[in-house]
Amino acid sequence: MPKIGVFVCWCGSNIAGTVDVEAVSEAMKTVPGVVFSTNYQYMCSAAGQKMIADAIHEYHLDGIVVASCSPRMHENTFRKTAQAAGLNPYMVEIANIREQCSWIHKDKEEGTRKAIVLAKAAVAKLLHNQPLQAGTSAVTKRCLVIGGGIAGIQTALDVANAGYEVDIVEQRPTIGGRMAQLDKTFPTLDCSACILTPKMVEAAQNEKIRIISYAKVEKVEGFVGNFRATIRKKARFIDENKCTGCSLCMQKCPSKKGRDEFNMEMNNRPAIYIPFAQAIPNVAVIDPEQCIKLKSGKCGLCEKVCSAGAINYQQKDELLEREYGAIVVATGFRPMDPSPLNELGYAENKDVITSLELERLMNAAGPTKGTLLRPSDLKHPREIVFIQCVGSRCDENTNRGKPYCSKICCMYTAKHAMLIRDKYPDTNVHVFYIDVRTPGKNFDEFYRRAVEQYGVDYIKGMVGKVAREGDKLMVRGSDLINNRQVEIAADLVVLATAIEPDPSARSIGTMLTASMDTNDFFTEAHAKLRPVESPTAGIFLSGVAQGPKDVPETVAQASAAASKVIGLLAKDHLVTNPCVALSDELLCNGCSQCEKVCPYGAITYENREVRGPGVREVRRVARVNPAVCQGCGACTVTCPSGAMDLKGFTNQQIMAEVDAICL
Amino acid sequence: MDQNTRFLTETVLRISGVDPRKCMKCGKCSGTCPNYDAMEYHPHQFVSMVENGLIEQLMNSNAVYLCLGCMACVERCPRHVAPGKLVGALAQLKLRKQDGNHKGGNDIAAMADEKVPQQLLMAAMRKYRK
Amino acid sequence: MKKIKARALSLLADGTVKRVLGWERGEDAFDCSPALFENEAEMERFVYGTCAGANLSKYCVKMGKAEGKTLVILKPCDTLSFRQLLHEHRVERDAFYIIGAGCTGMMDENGLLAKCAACKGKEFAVYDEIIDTEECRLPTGTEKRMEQVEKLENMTAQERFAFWQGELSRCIRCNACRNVCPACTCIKCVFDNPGSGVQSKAPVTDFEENMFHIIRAYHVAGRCTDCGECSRVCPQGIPLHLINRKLIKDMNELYGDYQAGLGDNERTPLTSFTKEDAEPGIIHERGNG
Amino acid sequence: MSVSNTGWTPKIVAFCCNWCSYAGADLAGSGRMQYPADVKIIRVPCSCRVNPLFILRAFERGADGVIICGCHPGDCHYTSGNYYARRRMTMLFSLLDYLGIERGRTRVEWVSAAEGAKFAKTMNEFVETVYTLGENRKLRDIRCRK
Repeated sequence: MPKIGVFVCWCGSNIAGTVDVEAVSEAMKTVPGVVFSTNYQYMCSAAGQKMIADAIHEYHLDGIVVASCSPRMHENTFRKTAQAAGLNPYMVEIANIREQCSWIHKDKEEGTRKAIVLAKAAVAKLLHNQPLQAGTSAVTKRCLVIGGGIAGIQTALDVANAGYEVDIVEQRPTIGGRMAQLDKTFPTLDCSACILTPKMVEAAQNEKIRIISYAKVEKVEGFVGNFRATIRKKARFIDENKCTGCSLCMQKCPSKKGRDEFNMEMNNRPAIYIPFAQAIPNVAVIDPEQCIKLKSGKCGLCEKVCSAGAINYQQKDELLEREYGAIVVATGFRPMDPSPLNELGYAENKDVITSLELERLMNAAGPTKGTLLRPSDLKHPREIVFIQCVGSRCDENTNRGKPYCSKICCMYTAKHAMLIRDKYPDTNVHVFYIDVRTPGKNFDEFYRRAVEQYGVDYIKGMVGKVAREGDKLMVRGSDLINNRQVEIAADLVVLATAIEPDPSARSIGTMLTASMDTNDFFTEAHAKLRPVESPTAGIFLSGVAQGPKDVPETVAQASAAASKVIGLLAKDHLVTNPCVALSDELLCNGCSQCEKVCPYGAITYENREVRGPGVREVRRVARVNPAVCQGCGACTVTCPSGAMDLKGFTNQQIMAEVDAICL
Repeated sequence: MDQNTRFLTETVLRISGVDPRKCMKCGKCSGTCPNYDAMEYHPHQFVSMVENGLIEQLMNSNAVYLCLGCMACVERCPRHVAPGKLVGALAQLKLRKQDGNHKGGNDIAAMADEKVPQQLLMAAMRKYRK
Repeated sequence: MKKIKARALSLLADGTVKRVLGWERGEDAFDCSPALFENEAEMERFVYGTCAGANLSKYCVKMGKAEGKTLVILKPCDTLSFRQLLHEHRVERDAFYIIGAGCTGMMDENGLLAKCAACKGKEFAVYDEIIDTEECRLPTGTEKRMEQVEKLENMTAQERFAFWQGELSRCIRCNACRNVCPACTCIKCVFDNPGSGVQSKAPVTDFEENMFHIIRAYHVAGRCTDCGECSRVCPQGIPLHLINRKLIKDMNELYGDYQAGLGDNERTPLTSFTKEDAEPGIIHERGNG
Repeated sequence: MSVSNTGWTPKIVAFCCNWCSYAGADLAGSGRMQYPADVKIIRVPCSCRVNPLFILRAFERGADGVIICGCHPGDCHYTSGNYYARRRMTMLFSLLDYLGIERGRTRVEWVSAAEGAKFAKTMNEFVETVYTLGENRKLRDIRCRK
């Protein structure tokens, strides 16, 4: 019988408070196989680990059980401890007596009883453990970045500058993302394009970076280090290599009714267009919904004026298959549609706009060439009302919006108010707010400047109704500080709408099997300690895809994600999980049932000579590729003969646990 | 909070189903209220005052009766607090407290003759029997 | 059916097949057992008639390894089992010459077999040639296949429990059901494997034979063609096929109609899924018990 | 812990997938959300690793209830494991029900890593159900108790 040591951790008072650790370690001494049992204040500490190592040497232990916190916390720690002491790391089992015992039970007697059962179950399992050897798999030294906004660009640049290839897949015709649509950035008020476009150019010129725009990732297979992605590059009807971006075609195109997505659809664009002057790639694209030639076969003007001969009406979608070692999700956000909040009248009134629409209205390249004119009649607005928290911070039982704070609205609203007061001092600006949230370097100073220096009227309260009266928008809201209701006859109302993940995020999350929260933001592997990694190995998170954040935070996170990617790609081989399926050829019927349920295609069949007691014949048997198998165990249950088993979670191990718990 | 206030507060919260702690003090209710100026206390104050045990003050105010019951504050409250329900509950509590008004089912029946519309009878039941 | 015997003899004679898998006459008219014939002399004992209820598919797993082709005679429902074995790579098509034998319903001393009372049809799922008569193509079943399952479903849980208690308590663990089942072809059954954790030759606790039948039904779920052999061979007369039929009924109702051994899809309902599948809670919502 | 007059407490085995439900159970722990100590968790990589044999074995050895927890459909760490588990468990539970065994003793619940509260709630409910059903007798001796 193997010699087993049991180590019961107090975790300070976390465990010892509701579990009699002394009683547990005493009780374990009577369990068959256990030759040593002790308890200590912090098993994970250096002293605790030394205690384990010493016991392994002194008692010649074959395996250890640590009764402590969740294995998700310290399983690896103790495996390393065991390995350093000469034990196979897979001869370690953890009994989770903190998260699943001491923390959920108040009665000490009851907690102690349960802790003993859990420790016994771990010993029962351990008695069936086999030493396992981890294999290795090669790493494809290329990174896929999904999304070409500032997050994706920054990650791509950092990874490329470390010497690895990067593909950026962007769904729109150009990279740049939301930041390209912004006019100025807080708190320094430098022009967004001025700081973003050089980065876009840098990405385009970096020979390690390949920008695949107007494309989407359709399928991802494989696992960390060895992903294979299928990318659909949509037909632009333009030869990207020939187009010079001269934009002559745009001027000649007779179909000018396309909505300009870049300008938040506040003006029209031609059917053939370049989203904006600094687009990367600076190449036109034809909107097949608007193009007369593609719809009716007539026209063809652009083809005639294009001296480069870049127009190709026959172009088809193209499928690319590429291999990657790591994938970064940088899918970003969009503003929430405020139309359902009908008291704010966004759907009915042209002069009720969202903040991102205001960005375009204030931008020199926007629909009004940078002069602030209200959309309905192109007059200068004299009274402007900003409403904060539109669709943010809502209770989930209401249908009014998101439960989270969108984080950036307080600051950009202060920015808008300040810029307007600076440029048009004769304009009154009122801001309805619930709280002004300005955590960030120089952020509160910025907000105070808007109030103190620029005289922006901050009203603590919310707007109950926006109604049109003549050419005015009557805004009625509460002024909680003065305990009164106010009514403002405004010319323009700006809604600081909540931001939500890009609608493509959900399907990408499913494709990558990367977990997401209920709001469709990607979940990080650990909220505090692993904020840029997905729990799915090899998937990293960059920018707003993970949660609302502003530009500096996005860039910081993008670089952090890049450093994680670089850390992965720098390895030639990854140590694979040894807990993979294994088929016993003596039992295998070769019936092909297991192959059907394997999500990774890790099982193949071969005719092989099978030798065993009284057996020597050629049989069709299953074979598992341990580098591809991820150890889910689907095959083990499908196998009627029990030939297929899962290392680390064998039938015998699990049944031993069941027995220990039930008896 | 004395015992009576606590009792009143608990009753009001139970009748209305409102959890005032969910309020984030945004003022949407008061921004929305069409009868704001007529009311001594405003919708957001109802929530805060109930939470802080100032319930007698509210019950002694006419504001309780001036609520139009338009439900705008209920519909638009982003935190699912619904101040309107609180105002309604206070009004109901006020009726219940007026012991002198209490009449039994038979008393009401005795007051009715055949010409009394059904609806009036129902309203009387609702009002006096609480 | 003289035609079948004659055809078998000629196939043996011209060397197309090396042996014939069929039935032989035993002690009385009802005794008609599976048998292997390798020459004309042995073929004297060959018989095919209304008592050839045995499904010969399972013997094909072993016969497929013998040298040369084997002639196997399969009734319509037997061909489903054979085809299911093809799906599972347990037999090779080329190793067999299949005569599809017409069937008018099989019986034993107690009359029409239970499986024939709920006949699944007269189509052959796989064959090289068919030898039958007009009469053989008429449906024999009078009973709806799921009638008895529905009856059980409509009982209360307590009644069902009592019913199965009464039935399964008679089990003597002779393993006849397992040994005859054309879906139970494991090289080593989990019940014979000390490593499986459920090894048991004979029930020690009361629960074990119960577990034996649950696991057996579960292991053949999706692969069971409802050939009814388990009930036919049970010396204790336990209606074991009703357990398998329940699973078939559920799979048909929840995951769409499926007949093991039909079509070319090697996936069974338990090795496939849709994203919209019913949640397991549906079991709590359905049924009257 | 639920204790009956006879001192009986249910034995409940919870199979939790490593990626979602086990983490959900941990989260319930970090949130100090109480649920009865009758529940003991066995960690499996995925709900599709749960062999019906394990469940029957648990009942055989005296468990009064068995619950299987996995990632929500569509969120499986292994893409499709829980879809198979869903069909398998549906079939197994249906079969057990058909044999007259109480439905309430078996359950499948999808609990994500973020749903600590749901985990605790599910366990409280399940223990309650099993407690009402009382001791598991049917699955241990179907034959002799007449």
